[in-house]
Amino acid sequence: MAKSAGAPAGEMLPSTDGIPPADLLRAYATMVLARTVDERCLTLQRQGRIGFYVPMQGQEAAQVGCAWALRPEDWIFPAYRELAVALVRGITVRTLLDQFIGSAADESKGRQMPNHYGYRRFNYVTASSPVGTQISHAVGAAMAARRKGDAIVTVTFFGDGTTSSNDFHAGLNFAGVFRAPTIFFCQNNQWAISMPRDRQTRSSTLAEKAVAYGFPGVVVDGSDVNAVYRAVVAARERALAGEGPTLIEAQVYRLGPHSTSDDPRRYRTDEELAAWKEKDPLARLKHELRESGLLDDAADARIWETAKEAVAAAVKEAEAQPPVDPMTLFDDTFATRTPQLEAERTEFGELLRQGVLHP
Amino acid sequence: MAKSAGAPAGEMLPSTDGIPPADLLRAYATMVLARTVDERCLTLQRQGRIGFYVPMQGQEAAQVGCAWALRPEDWIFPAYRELAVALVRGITVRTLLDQFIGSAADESKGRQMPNHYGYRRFNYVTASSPVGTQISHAVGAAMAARRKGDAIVTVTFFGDGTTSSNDFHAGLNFAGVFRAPTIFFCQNNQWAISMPRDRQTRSSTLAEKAVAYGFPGVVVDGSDVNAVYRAVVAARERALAGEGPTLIEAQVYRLGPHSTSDDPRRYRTDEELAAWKEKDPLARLKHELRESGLLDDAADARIWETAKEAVAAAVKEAEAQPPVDPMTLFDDTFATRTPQLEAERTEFGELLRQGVLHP
Amino acid sequence: MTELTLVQAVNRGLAQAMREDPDVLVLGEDVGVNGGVFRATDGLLKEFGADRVVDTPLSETGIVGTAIGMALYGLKPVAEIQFMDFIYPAFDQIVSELAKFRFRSGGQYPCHVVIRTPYGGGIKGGLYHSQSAEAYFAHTAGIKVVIPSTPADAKGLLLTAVHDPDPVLFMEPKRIYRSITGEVPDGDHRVPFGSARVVREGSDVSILAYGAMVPVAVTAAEQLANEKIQAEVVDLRTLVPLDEASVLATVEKTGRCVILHEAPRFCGYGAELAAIVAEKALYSLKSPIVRVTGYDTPFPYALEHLYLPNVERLVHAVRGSMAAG
Amino acid sequence: MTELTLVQAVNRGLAQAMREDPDVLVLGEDVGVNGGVFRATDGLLKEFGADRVVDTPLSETGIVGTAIGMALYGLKPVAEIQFMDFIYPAFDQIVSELAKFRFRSGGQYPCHVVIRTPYGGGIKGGLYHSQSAEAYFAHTAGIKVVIPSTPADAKGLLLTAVHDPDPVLFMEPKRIYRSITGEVPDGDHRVPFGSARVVREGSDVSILAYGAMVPVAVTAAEQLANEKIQAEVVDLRTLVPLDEASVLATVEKTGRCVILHEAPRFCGYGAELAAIVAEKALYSLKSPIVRVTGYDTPFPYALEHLYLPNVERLVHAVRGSMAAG
Ligand SMILES: Cc1ncc(C[n+]2csc(CCOP(=O)(O)OP(=O)(O)O)c2C)c(N)n1
Ligand SMILES: Cc1ncc(C[n+]2csc(CCOP(=O)(O)OP(=O)(O)O)c2C)c(N)n1
Ligand SMILES: [Mg+2]
Ligand SMILES: [Mg+2]
Repeated sequence: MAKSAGAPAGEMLPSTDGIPPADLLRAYATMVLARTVDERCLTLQRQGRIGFYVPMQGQEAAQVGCAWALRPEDWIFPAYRELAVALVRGITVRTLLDQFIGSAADESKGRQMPNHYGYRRFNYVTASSPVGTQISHAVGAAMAARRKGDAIVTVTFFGDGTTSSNDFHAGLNFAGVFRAPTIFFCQNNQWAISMPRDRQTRSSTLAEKAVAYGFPGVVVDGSDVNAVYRAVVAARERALAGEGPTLIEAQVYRLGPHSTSDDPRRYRTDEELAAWKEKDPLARLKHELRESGLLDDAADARIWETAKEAVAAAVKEAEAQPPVDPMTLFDDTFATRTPQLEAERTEFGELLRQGVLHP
Repeated sequence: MAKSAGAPAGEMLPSTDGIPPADLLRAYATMVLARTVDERCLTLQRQGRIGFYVPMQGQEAAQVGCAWALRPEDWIFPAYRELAVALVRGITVRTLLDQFIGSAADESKGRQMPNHYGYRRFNYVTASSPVGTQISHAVGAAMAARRKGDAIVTVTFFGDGTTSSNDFHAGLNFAGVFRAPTIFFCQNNQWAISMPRDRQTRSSTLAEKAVAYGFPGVVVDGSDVNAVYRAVVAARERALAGEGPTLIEAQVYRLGPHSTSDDPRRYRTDEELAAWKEKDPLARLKHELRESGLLDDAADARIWETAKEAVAAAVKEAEAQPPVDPMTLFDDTFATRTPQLEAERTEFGELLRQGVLHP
Repeated sequence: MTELTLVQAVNRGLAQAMREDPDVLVLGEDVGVNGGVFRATDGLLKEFGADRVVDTPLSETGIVGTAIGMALYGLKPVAEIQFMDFIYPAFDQIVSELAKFRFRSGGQYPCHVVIRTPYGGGIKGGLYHSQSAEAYFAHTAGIKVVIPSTPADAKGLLLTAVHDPDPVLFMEPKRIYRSITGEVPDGDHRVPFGSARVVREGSDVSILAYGAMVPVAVTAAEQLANEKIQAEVVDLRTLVPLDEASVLATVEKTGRCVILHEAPRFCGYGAELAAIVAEKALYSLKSPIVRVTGYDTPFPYALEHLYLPNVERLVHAVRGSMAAG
Repeated sequence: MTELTLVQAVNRGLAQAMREDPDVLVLGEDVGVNGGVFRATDGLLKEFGADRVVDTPLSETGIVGTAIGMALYGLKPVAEIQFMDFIYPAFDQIVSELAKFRFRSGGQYPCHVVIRTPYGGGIKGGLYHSQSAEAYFAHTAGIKVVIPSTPADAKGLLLTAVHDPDPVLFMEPKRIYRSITGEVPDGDHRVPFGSARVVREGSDVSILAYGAMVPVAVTAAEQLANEKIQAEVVDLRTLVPLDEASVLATVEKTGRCVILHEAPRFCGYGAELAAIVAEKALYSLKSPIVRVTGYDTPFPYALEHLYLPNVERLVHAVRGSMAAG
């Protein structure tokens, strides 16, 4: 199942088409896998098996459609809610769970909260929590890639609320001025924790904010995986042709809570949620696949079953990993430890040995 | 001459008109006074009689036109280049020179570099150097005024370069969301030190950045004092009617250097300068006044003479003021000194008394 | 008197201030409808309305910048920064504007904004939901820095902050938001700034602490008492202004000084405490000053329990201090 | 060897680095056409082109944010912040991102950005063109802090910074940009981090200083020599990493410690130096540690000459240290 993910192969199709028909089932399976991981992790968090979780249900089509339009060489600068992007990239569920658990197997050494991952080998840059800071990084990396002669784009993900951040303004302005080959992919999921989109800003769309920076902004239905794919392919072509950045606003809905610490019933109505559930991107793509004869109920059930089994296996493996080695605390603040850190580390090791501190 | 400045009296005129004819000569005289102060201060700086100076030549019409449209109760949040605004407010040349010199007579106690002044009694808020920070203050003050039931607007001044700042983005967005009665008055003088307007941002005008915040942005010829006046009157009416903020881009040109530390020949051509000198706002208004028979050469000469004499007198008075009392260093960090500051002050006084430090 | 948690005490303090003074208002992300992500502002929207409990767009720059504008005009805004780790987008407004307005205007423009923010580790928040950034602000002339460690102080110091004429950064130890309860005086209870609290008397060694480290110090002191080491625990309460007299008094009394904080050691607040003691109470010292602090790394996730100073580490350090000299 | 001013040495260091390594580039406000407001980047645009000498829009957030992105991708950007007083809009990027990238990614994403910025008083710059903000960054785990005090060190430390695998804040004492000249080695001259320089040997008292305060310390030491007080002057050069061994060695040698810096005293860098000495060299101290620093107010304009530590104030303090104990 993990293999169903991975970047698309072959020539990029002209931008008027959607995801290549041959890929569509894999795209659907990736969305199903994302949903499955998401639901499982909410449970794991409730059971205290992971410490925290940021769900992304409702945003699968936007993420898969976007990621499918990219090449593995393109650099991704995510926020914290891009699970399906990671899966399309080929990052395995097991790898992600290692991070959620924060075990010794986590490639980031258990340094961050769940959902704040990154993998250099996948050109997927390690996320942080402060919103928006990744946006100007994507611009700088795009400028660097161009300077190095690499024909790639950078793509940065952020939410509706994050359009209010300092880095949104600085990043888009720099990108406009330097015509950076960057795609700004805004998932407008209608809420920034308890703040509705309409109270976040008075612009009529978020996409039109691109006017302020002199490049195009487009709105796309984020429940339509093909529409998103087309928009991103077009933006990518523009960027590589030297025509500069594009802001894409994918309109979606966060079906779950902001995070496992959040209770959305405090600020939004059941009716609103129900209305958006009607537009569930998974149901929509499933319907399309059935219409075009690519999927029947049995095949669909198998896809869900495969996903479930893959996730169960990954959880089992990940939970069997040993905890982080305490002595790694003093690595990676700097490339090599300063004398001060060396001294702290020695003292720390001593405290562990003496049983003052307990791993 | 100082009396020629001051806020306009009487009813506000309908927004289709320019500055009331009865005021026009006073407006012109204020522009002349501003130009005179400016040139004198450049000389004072060269002579080492003041430490630094930020000239504003070329921006007189924009500033006078804007300030003339305001009431004394309206709060002003300036950058550092708004000399003519200060003069319209009724702040005297002498008062300003006290600040430039940083003597004991400076109402801000010699705390800041020249041009960074402010006077609560004139609703003219003390400027700082970091660009843009005043923008969100203006929004907060406008919200506060509305909450207190005061029918006033706040006006904030900033340059083309400052549209790239964090506070431009945050301030305008908050203003849009909260419909703050604020006027954002951008003096696009074509340069941010050595950075030309076109490389500051790719938007086609600065005014159109208002789209991103859901309120109107207008471009106005900043050499035309009446056009500026009309735009500000309209924005003020909108704000007081509860319709929210307006961004006004006044297109002007900085005829002088960025500051006395700057050499503009390093980055711009003599031709460009010469072309803009043709549009000198003083010449333009003088021409209009002559056409309408309000001014002849003799009267014009008298206006210049009066300004020169007023400035000379103010310089003389200001230079006769005593230096700042050293012991005031420890005031105003807090309302009352903390024990730490009290101790530092005592030690400091002791050093002065012992002759270790020399006032 | 009412038995409250620390976060409830903050909530009651805000309500009290808002009831008394119509110029007091609250603004920040999710403070209104949602009542704050820690519920510190729960119920305020209902009682005081959207005009005084303002849900803002997602911009700390904007929150502090507009709060400053409000204060200049005469309101008394209490701004919330959702986590202290997210205060940095507002750093320019705080350091360049808030802290300097009174000074740069020669006293013409006071700027009485209170910034409330939950700080510190212990909730498995990793790098960005755990920081203790007090040293940055304590070094910034013009802003007061306050950290309560009990429900009563949370309310009492907050009310003092709201009515203080200067900017105040009010740091709330979120780790003990709900884990401790205590009696809190009803009504307009105020605790003055610049007056430390001797939480526990002792004659052998002084432990200087604040915020969420105070309970750690007390537990350690109790354990140490079993070993016949009598530790005096001093809760600083306000880092700026510092009650230097109390710091010097306790060190002069015990002759030993152990400083405790969560933030990294290097250039942390503890350095200033150590420096003051080394300057003004050197001859009282029987053994070298000891700092028990977070390590000089970013805040970790999986290893949080080993990063944060705890009772064991403190007890060990105090024993070391007793053995030396 | 060439006789250069400090700012010329910075300029030559940049040119040297850019000639050697095509990945090195410079970005910031007015660094290109204008050559920098202090001319530190003069001539670089002509030699290296607009692709490598990048004039940016007016946003420190954007400058540091894009520099980080460039570094992640493998370039070696040297960002200029025009005055250190304007670094705060980039504070979030520096503290939350630059300093933490390597750690939070488990070592996957090093982030070798150099931020150059002129700092300090003495040019009649008032509140916003005079600040010495080193303590904020020295307290931030993950970023190195470097301050040269001579032309040779300016070039040598800058070249080390550009090739260092970690983020470096490179603070340039603008007050002595042109007031001192010195011999600077040609070519790839590098001065290692973490190794302080004993500027002047002495046996009676140690003066710890850095940046523009080093010449002040030297002049004071010369005056003190007339009074038969032999002061040892140590130039720290890099605040992070600190050459603690040299600090302890000099204090153990002289038994007296005077710390000098421009920044406000409270929680300044001097506090850390004092704390380290009080922890690790307490028994060597013959008299209390003394700090000679800026006062705990914002930086003034008219009274700058009284705010900044000067030779007289330092000499007075050293005499006090000698008299005590
Ligand atoms: C600078 C900053 N301030 C506050 C927060 C707390 N916070 C975390 S997510 C969030 C809302 C983000 O909304 P949006 O950008 O729409 O993204 P979404 O979570 O909806 O995907 C907030 C306020 C933060 N992470 N960073
Ligand atoms: C945050 C910040 N960064 C840099 C500077 C240095 N600086 C002073 S003025 C200026 C240019 C401002 O340009 P603009 O906004 O167009 O205003 P103008 O000076 O042209 O009136 C710069 C870069 C500053 N004052 N503040
Ligand atoms: Mg959202
Ligand atoms: Mg300009």
